Amino acid sequence: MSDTLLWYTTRGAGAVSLVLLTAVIVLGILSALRVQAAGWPRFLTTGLHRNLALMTLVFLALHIVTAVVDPFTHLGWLTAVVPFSSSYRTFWLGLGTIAFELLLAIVVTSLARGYIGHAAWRLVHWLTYASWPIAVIHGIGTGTDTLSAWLLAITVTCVIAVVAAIGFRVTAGSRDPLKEPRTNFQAAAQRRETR
Amino acid sequence: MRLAVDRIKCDGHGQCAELLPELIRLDDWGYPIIARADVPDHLVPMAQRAVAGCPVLALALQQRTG
Amino acid sequence: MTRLLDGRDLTLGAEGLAEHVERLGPLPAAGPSFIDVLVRSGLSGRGGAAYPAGQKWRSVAAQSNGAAVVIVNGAEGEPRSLKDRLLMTKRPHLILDGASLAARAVRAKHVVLYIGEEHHAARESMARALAERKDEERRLVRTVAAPARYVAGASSAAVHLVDDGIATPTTAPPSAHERGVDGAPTLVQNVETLAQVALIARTGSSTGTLLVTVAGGVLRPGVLEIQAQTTVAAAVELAGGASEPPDAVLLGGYFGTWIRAANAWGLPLDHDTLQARGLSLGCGVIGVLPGSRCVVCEVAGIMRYLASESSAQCGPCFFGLRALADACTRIAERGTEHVDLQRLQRWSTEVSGRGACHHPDGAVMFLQSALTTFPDEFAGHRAHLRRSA
Amino acid sequence: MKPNSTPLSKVSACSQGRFSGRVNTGAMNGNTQDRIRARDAAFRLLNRLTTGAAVGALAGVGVFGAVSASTIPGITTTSQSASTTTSTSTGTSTSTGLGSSSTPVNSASSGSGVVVSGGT
Repeated sequence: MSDTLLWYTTRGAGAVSLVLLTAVIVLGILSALRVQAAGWPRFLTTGLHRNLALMTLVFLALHIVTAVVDPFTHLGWLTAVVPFSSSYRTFWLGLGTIAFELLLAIVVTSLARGYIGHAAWRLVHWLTYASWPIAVIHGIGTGTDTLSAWLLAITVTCVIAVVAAIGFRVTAGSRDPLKEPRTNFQAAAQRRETR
Repeated sequence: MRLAVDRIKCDGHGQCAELLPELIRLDDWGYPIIARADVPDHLVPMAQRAVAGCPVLALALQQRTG
Repeated sequence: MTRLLDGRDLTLGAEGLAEHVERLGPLPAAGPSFIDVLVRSGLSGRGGAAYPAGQKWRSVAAQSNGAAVVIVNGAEGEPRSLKDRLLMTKRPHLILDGASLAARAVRAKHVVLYIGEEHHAARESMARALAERKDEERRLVRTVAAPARYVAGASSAAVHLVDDGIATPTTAPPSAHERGVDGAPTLVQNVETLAQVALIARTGSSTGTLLVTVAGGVLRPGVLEIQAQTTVAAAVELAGGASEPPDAVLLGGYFGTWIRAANAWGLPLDHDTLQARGLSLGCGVIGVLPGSRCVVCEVAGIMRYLASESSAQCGPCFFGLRALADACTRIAERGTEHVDLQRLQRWSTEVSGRGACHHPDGAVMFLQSALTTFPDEFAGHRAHLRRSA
Repeated sequence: MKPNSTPLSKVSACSQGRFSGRVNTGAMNGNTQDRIRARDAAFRLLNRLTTGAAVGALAGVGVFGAVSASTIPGITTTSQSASTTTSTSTGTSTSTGLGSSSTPVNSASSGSGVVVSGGT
């Protein structure tokens, strides 16, 4: 395979991974919002969220493998594991490694959710809100043609989608109908210092 | 195998009823009513999918003596 | 036969340790072998569930490896019940004797006095009595205030409060006797039960008496110590008789059952006999509803209270009891519509048994007993011209 | 109605107004057979969307790769044949014949057909 094909595949897979990750985040938020429609039960949103998350990992692997084996940038396997260990664009590439490892943690804990329990899973899942921005900045910083229109356009679209979804999630508040009454009751049923 | 809901963890997502309509329906407030606790063998795979699908892991599949 | 309230007059203050020992003798030295005596006595719990005390101790002792915990349950969250407070303020040493016997029998490492936060007199009386006890007993005991909520008296709520400071029931299993305070097997026992145990340890057999609170339309409402099998009519007479001819009796407090007055008079007051008839004496409240009061409005008021006492942890209980209370209130205030009665039936079946604790089950049992005992009153209820107070 | 006799309900029984119930309007209340059909249809849709997304993603790698090739001026490449077809290094030939899943991947992210109803 010629070097440039590798290099273009890395860039293509990177962009696709970003789009997929964005879709995963939006679907995750829609799941939390318990979105439902005719012919679209809630488990469909969650199922798609899960399938696309695994798909993101596949294309991310493609992105990383083609980047590492590309002789033009001679990164070496360490780059993919240890952040900021590459000579080429150290900082920006380091961000990519971090985003990747955060995503790995999120996916592993999601697959092991039955064993680690809901609370632990939920804690790690919050890392998504760190992993995604880091991935976006990695994409912008590492992209040699950072100002190329197509990558910028994709990135901006993805940012808008996620920011909108987060905005909607925050304004909607908790979907657990018992959250507020439960908090009120617990305030009244708490231990007070006995005289 | 027997289906059991942890009522305190359950927060009315409703996915279990969507995934296992044969055994679970929702009450007027969106919380699961288990029509029949013991799961016939042919429904065990789908029951496992409902257990894994519960967003807060409130549904459990126990051995019959559970 | 020695009874719980024997000894000094109840209008005086609490009985001190000296007078207690002089009257009943010192606390008998009884270890785990005492559990067999308790089982033979047939004593049933007086907290409301009427679970045989001996068996409860046995199951905790079986799991205990010397680190068990005893919770002395004096929460008494039942609004109309006064018996636990009476015992705590008048005969505290009977309760502390029972607690010590329990601690030794189940090899507990500490004892918690769990007393209602609003029962100030009871807390002070128990604190004074505790100060009189021997050091090695006192060392084991600490006092915790039970929040004034209906569910706070449930054993899992008591354990949860002692552990994490919040008196909300938790999902069972595990139940308290398997994994309670700090994960240790925990015996949660009502104060009256422990007082009965203190007498059983001395006489070898049950006193055969029980404390009841007669409430509502009677001339002298209050706590009575009656011989088991005493009839409801006799108990009401002891409480000064009905202030006006009653229609209905609520037996067992808010998780109890409604009975038409005519059918209630002859009922024998004894946990096991009533249970055999599908009735329950619960925490011993005998509520006499004066004939002038409308049972439907009374039920609606109590259902509103029970709905607001849901700890809002389980959807079916929180929303279900509200929906039932709403429907009862509509019937009480605007007269019965057939759809309301249908909904009461459907929601009752949907709510019962679908909570982590027994709060929804008790409330539905209370409502269903009213619906089956007073079908005509509910079916034909009309809004009162002038809303009774 | 003589008000003086003591009621059994707790005197301070809260009488704050009506409790507003939250009634579930989800599609879950149809009969069981309909709900079973709805579930199975939803799974088929899930599989179609997932495969569509996979194909779209693969195509995306090719498209984005090609686009980035054409927009980089002056990079001397050993092989000039920056292929514009959607074949990619992973070798799976993805002919664009899959007309049916014509909706590109990002349609999944926009969740076409998804109406946000949420609880009341």
